[in-house]
Amino acid sequence: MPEQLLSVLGTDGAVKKKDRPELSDQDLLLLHGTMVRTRKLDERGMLLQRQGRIGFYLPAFGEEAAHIGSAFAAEQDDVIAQSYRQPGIALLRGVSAETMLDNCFGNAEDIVKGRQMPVHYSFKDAGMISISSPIGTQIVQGAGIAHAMKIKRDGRVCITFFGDGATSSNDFHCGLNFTGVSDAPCIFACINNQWAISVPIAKQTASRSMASKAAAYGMPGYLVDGNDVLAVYEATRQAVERARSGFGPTLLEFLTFRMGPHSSSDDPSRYRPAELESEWEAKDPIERFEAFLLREGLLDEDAVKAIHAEAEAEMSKAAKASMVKPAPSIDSMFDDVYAELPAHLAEQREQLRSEGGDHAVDADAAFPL
Amino acid sequence: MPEQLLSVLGTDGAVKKKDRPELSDQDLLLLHGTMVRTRKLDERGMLLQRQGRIGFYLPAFGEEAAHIGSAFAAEQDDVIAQSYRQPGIALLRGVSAETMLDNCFGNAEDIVKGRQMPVHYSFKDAGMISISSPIGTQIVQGAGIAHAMKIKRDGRVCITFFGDGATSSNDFHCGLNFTGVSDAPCIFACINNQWAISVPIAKQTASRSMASKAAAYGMPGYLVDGNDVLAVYEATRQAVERARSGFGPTLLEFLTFRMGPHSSSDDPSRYRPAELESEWEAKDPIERFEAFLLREGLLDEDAVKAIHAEAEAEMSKAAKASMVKPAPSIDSMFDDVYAELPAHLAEQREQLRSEGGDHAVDADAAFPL
Amino acid sequence: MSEMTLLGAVTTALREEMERDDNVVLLGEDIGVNGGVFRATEGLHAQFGDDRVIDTPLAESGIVGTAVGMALHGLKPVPEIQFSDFIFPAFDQIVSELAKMRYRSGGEFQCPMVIRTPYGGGIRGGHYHSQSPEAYFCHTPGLVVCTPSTPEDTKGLLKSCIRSDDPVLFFEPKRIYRTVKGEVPDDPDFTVPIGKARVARAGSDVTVISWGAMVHTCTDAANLAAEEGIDVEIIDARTLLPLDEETLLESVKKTGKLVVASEATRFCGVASEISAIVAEKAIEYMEAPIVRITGFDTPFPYALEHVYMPSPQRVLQGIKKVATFDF
Amino acid sequence: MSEMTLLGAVTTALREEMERDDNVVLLGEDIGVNGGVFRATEGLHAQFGDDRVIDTPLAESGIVGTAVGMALHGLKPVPEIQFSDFIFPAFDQIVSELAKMRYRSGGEFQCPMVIRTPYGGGIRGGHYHSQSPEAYFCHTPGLVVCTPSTPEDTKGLLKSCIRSDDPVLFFEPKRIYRTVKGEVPDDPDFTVPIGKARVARAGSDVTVISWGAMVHTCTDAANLAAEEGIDVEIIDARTLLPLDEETLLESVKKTGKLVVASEATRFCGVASEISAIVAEKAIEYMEAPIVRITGFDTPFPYALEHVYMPSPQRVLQGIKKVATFDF
Ligand SMILES: Cc1ncc(C[n+]2csc(CCOP(=O)(O)OP(=O)(O)O)c2C)c(N)n1
Ligand SMILES: Cc1ncc(C[n+]2csc(CCOP(=O)(O)OP(=O)(O)O)c2C)c(N)n1
Ligand SMILES: [Mg+2]
Ligand SMILES: [Mg+2]
Repeated sequence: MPEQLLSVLGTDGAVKKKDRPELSDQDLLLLHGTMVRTRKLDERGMLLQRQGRIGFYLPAFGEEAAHIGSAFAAEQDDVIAQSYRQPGIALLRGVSAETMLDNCFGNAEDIVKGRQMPVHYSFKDAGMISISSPIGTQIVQGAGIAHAMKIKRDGRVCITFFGDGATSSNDFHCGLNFTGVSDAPCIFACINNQWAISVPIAKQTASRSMASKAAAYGMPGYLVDGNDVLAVYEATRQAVERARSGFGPTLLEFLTFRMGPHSSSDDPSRYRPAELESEWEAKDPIERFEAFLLREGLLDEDAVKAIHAEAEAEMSKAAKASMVKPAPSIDSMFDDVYAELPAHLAEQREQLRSEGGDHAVDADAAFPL
Repeated sequence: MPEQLLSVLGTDGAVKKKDRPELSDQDLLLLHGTMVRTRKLDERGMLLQRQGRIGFYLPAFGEEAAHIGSAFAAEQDDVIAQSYRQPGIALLRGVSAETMLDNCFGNAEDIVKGRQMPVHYSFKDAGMISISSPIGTQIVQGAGIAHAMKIKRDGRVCITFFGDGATSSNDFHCGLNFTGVSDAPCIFACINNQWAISVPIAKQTASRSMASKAAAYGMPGYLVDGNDVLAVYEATRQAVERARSGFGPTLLEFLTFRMGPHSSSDDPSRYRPAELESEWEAKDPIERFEAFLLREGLLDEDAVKAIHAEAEAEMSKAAKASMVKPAPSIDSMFDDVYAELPAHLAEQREQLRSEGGDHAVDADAAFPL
Repeated sequence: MSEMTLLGAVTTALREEMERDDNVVLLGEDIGVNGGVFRATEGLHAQFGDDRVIDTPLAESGIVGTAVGMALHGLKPVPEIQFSDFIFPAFDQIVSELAKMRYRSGGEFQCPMVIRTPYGGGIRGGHYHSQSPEAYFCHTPGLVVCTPSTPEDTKGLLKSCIRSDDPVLFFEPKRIYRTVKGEVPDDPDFTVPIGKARVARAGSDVTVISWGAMVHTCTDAANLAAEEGIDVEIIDARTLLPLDEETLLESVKKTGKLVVASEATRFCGVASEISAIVAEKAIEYMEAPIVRITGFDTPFPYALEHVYMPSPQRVLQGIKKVATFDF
Repeated sequence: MSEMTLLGAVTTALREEMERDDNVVLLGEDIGVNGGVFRATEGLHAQFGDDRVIDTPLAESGIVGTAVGMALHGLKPVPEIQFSDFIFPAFDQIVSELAKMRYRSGGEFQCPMVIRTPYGGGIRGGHYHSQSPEAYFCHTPGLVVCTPSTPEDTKGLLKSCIRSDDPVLFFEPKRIYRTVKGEVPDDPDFTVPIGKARVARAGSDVTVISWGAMVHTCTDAANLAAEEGIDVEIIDARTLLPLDEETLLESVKKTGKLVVASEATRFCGVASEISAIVAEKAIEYMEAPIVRITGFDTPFPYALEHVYMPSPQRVLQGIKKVATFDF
C-alpha cells in the first residue's frame, strides 16, 4: 500500500516499542551526529558562497534524515549512486569535510581535480560514484551497477538517490523498467522534497505518490516519512535485505521538504509561500530525532549543544584548510579525457603551455544551476 | 481495475445484450469490411515484397480489431498519431489502397514523395500525422497535439497508437506524465501484440499489464481484449467521451497477437514456438467478428466470401495501378528540407543536376527493420 | 530605440510576438511563476497565463516532443531548455522528428518552433552549465541554428525565428546576458533576417569570423591587433545554419587570411565547417593557413575555465599568425 | 587465416573476446535468441547464456545507461544499438555521462565499453535505417570513434576496442556486412591499433581519405581514375577520433591534392574536420581546393537513395577536379 505514510518517530520524539528499529545506541548517535555535521557543512558551504569564496553551493537543509537514514541501511561496500543533494552520505561513509570542501573550492586537492562545479563529488573509496548535473542519469546507472552485481554474484546492493523532479526523467523510466525485468539488487530512493527548483510536485506528475509508480515496473513501492530518520532507515533496511536475498528491487519515496533554496542561485520567495516554509521548519528532522534521543536519555541538552558546536568547529576548520590550497595545474586540464593522451590533445596542451598561462578570460561568478 | 480483461464478443461470436455497443448495422459492416480490406492490403503488401516489387513491407495480421475498432470511436476530425502497424486506420478514414501502395512503391504519387520506407504514411487530410520509424516518438507528440487541442478549446481529441515495446521508450514516459499533469484530451492506445520483434513482453516489463502503468501517471487504465472489436470500440468510445468532456487522458491496452512476422525481414520461427502461433490463429479477430455477424444475421457465408473477394480485387487493382507509376523526380530530393530552398541546397541541387543523374549506386534490397 | 540588455531583448521579443500571435506558447522548466532561472520569461506568466506560459515536468524530451505535437496542431511553441547542456535528452525528438518532419511527410506537415537555450561558458558553470553544442544541430539538415551577439540582433532574430516556418535552435550567449547592453528598435515589426551574417567591424588585413559571446572577445582582439597595425574585419555569423557563405567568402577573398573563433570544442565543430568551406571555395585566395581558435578538445573544466576559454590574447595570437605568415 | 564476411568478423571478435574475458557482456534489442536483426550475435546466447547476452527492453538510453553502470562496476559491456539511427535516445547518456566519466571524476572512474552499431546507407532503408551519424560523436571529447571497412580491420579493431579502457563508438558499415569478404588472421591476439589509419592504396597524384563502406566506393573511383592516368592514394581512416593526422598530412604533403569522401551529410561532418585540419596545417602544400564528396544536406531519402549516395563516379569527379585544378 504505497499510499500509507510509513512513520516511526512521533513529532514529539516518541516511538512505539514494536516499531523501534534494531539500532544500537552507538548507531543512533552516529546517525544524529552525521545529520548535525551535514547541516553544519551546508551552512558553511552557503556562507562560503555568500562570502564569495566559492562560486556556488547547494544545501540539503531539511533532507538530512531522508538520505542519511537511508544510506545507513547499506553496508560500506554497497554502492551509492546519488544526486547532488545527499552530502550526508559522504560524511557517513567517512569522507572528511575538508575533502568535500576541496571539491567546492575546486583546488589542487579536489579529488575531481577542479573539473566540476561545487558539490559534484566522486568518492570511489567510499563506494560513491561520480555525481553529475543532468537530472536522473544516475538512476539507470544504478540499475546497471546492480545488474553487474547480479551477474557477478558479489552479494552487494546499489542504492540510487534522486529527487521528485527526476521521476519525470527518461532515466527514471529506463532504470526502473530495466530493473523490474532484471530483478537486480537496486534500491531506488526518491527524496521527494516537493519541489524541482520552482516546480511543485503537482506540476511534476499526476500520480498519487512517487511510490505508487513502482507498480508500473512490477516492483514494490513504499511511501515513507522522510523527516523520520528511523522510518527511513527501517524501510531501506528491509529493501536492502530483499535485494540482497535475490528478491529484486524496491522503490522508496521519502517525503520531505527542501527547507532552503534550491541552490545559492535560487530565491524560493519568488515561488512558494513563507507559511509553507514555517510549517515545515517546525518538522525539522534533526530536532525531531533529538527529541527522541533526549526522551530516551541518550543525550541531554548540553550534549546536543556540544555536538552542534563540535560540528561547527569541524566545518570551520575544514574550510580554513581548503581555502588556502592552490588551484589545479593548467596541464592537468588535458589529463583523463582518454586513458592515454592522444596526439591532438598533446598538441593543444603544448599550445596552451606556449601561452605561458597569461591568456585568462574573466568569468563572472553568479549563475543559476 | 486494469487487471480485468474487458471483453464483449464471445469466442463463438455471442454477445450479451447489455454489453452490446450502440452501433448501427451499417457501422458493424463498415468495421468488418475495413478489417477484411486491411487483411487483404497486408497480404498484398507481403506478396509485393516477396515478388521483389517493393523493398519492404510490415503487416498487421491479427491486430485488425485492435486498431480499427479503436480508431472507429473517434470523429473524423480527431487526430491520430500512430505507429507503422495500424494500416486499417487509413482505410477506415477513406484513404485509398492505391494511395497507400504509392507510398510502398515510393513512386511519384506517394504523398511523402518517396522519401520514407514503405508503410511510413502521412495523411494530413485524414487527420493522421506522419509516421516515423523510431519507436515511441509519436506518443509524446500525441500528448502535445492534445495539449494544443486543450489550449485551443477546439473540442477534438487525439488518439496515439503504439506497441508493447514502445512502453519502454522515453517518449511513453514523457507523453503520459505530461498529459497526466496537463489533463489534455489524449487517449494512449497500446497495441500489446506481445512481441517487440523477438522480445516477449516478459522481457519488456515486469509490470502486471501495460494498462496498470496508467496509475503512475494519475490516469485510468483499462486492459481490453484486443481481438474483440466491439470491446475495443466501446473502451475507446468511453475514453474519447471522457477526454472530450474535459476529464483528461486514458491509457488503453489492447491485448492481441502479431500473427505474422514483424516485417518482411523477420523470421518468427527463430524465437517463438509454432504452437503459440496456432493457438492465436484460432482467435483470429476477423473470424470472431464474422461469427457474430453471421449469428446476428447481418451477413451470411456467401456475403462474407464476397466481401473477401471484393477486398482482394481492390488490392490487386491498387497494386497494378501503383506499380507502373514513375519514380519521384531527382530534383524533388532537395524540396521540403526548409520552407524555402537555402543557397547551399540550391548549390547541391545544381551539382546533382550537372551529373546528369548517371551516378547511381547499387543498393541491395533486403534488410531488417 | 530603447537601451536594453541581451536578456531584456529576449524577453521583449517574446512578449511582442506573444501579443502579436495568440498561437505562440512558451513551455519549459521554471519559466512560469519563477520567470525562468535566468529571468528570460519574467512577467510573461502574469501577462499571458497558464495556457501560454507552461511550467513542465522535468524532461527535455517531453518538452520538445510536446512542442512538436503542439506545432503539428497549429500552435507556435517556443520551448526553453534551461541550459543547452541539458538538451541532449531531447536529441532524438530534435534530430529524428523535428528536423525531418516536413521532409518525411512530403511537405504535409511542418513544425515551426523556436527552441531557446542559454549556452556557452564564462559563468563558472563547469561541465554541465558551459557547453557550446551548436555543431550537433548544425550537422542536422532541416534545422535552423541562430546565435546572436547583440541585443538588437537578439530581438530581431528571435522575432524572425518565431515568425519562420522552420524549426530553429536559438542559442543565447548567457555569459553576456546582462553585461552587453545596446540600443534596440522599438518597432514591433523590426526583425533581423535569418541566414545573413553581419560585418561587425570592417577591416582589410585579416578576416575573423565568430558568433555569440565570442564576437566580443574577437572585438577585443581586433582592438589589440589594431595597436600592432593589423586591420581586422569581424564577421558575426549570427545564423550558423544556413550559413551566409557569401559574406564570408567575399571577406576572405579580400583579406586572404582567416581566423575562425569559437568557444566550442574544436573537432567537428562549426569552426571546422567554416574552414572547410573556404578551403573548398576560396583556397586560391588564401595567403595563410586557416586558423581555428576554439575551446580545447576536453570536457569543459570548472576551475580552469579562464584558461580553457579563448581569450582576446589567444584570438590575437591567431590573427598575428595569419597576418605574418609567409608561404 | 580464414575467409569471412565483415559481419562474420564482428561475430568472431565478440566470441573470442567473450571467451578471453568473463567480464565482457553483450546487451541490446533482439541480440539473444534471435542473434540480432543482422545476426551479428548469432550463436552467442547459446554459448554464453542469459547473464552475458542480454535482450533488453526497447530503450536505447536504458541500454547505454545500464552499460555505463555495468562498466562502473567492473564489467566490460558491449551494447548493440540496432541501427545507428536509433542511437539518439541514448545521446544524453553517451555525451553527458559516458564521454565525461573519467574526466569529471578526476580519473577515479572510467567506463570502458564498445557501443556497436550498424550504420550507413545502401540498403534501401530510408530516413531511419541509413544515416551516418559519426560526426555527432566525433564532436564529443572522451569518446573513441571507429569505422572499419574490411573484415580484417573489423576483427582487429573491435578486439582492440573491447580491450581498451576508453569508451568506443564502433560504427559497422552494414551495406557491406555480407558483400565484403576477406582473409582474417586466426590468432586470438591479433588486433589492429586504435588511432592508426591505413594506406589502402598507394598513389602519388591525389589523396583520397575515407572510411567505412565508402572506402570501397573510393577504390572503384581510383580504378576509374587510373584509366585516366591519375594515380590515387587512398587512406582508410579506420579511427575517426582520435584521427591519425600524421598519415593524412604525410600523404597530402606528397600529393598536394585532397578529396575527402563520406556518406554523411556535409555540413559539420567529419569530412569538414579533415579538410580544416589540412587547411590549418598543410595549406602551403595544397595545389587545389580541398574537395568534399559527401551525402547531400537533406535527410536520407528512400526512393532516391541511389542518387543521394556518393557513387564512384561522383568521387571520380572530385578526383578529376583537384587533379586538373590550376590556381
Ligand atoms: C536534464 C536536466 N534538466 C534540467 C536541469 C536543471 N535543474 C537542476 S536541478 C533541477 C530540479 C531538480 O529537482 P529534483 O529532481 O526534485 O531534485 P532536488 O533539486 O529537489 O533535490 C533542475 C530543473 C538539470 N540539472 N538537468
Ligand atoms: C528507437 C528504436 N529502437 C529500435 C527500433 C527497431 N525496431 C523496430 S520495430 C521494433 C519493435 C517494436 O515493438 P512494439 O513497440 O511492440 O511494436 P510492434 O512492432 O510489435 O507493433 C524495434 C526494436 C526502432 N524502430 N526504434
Ligand atoms: Mg525535489
Ligand atoms: Mg509489439
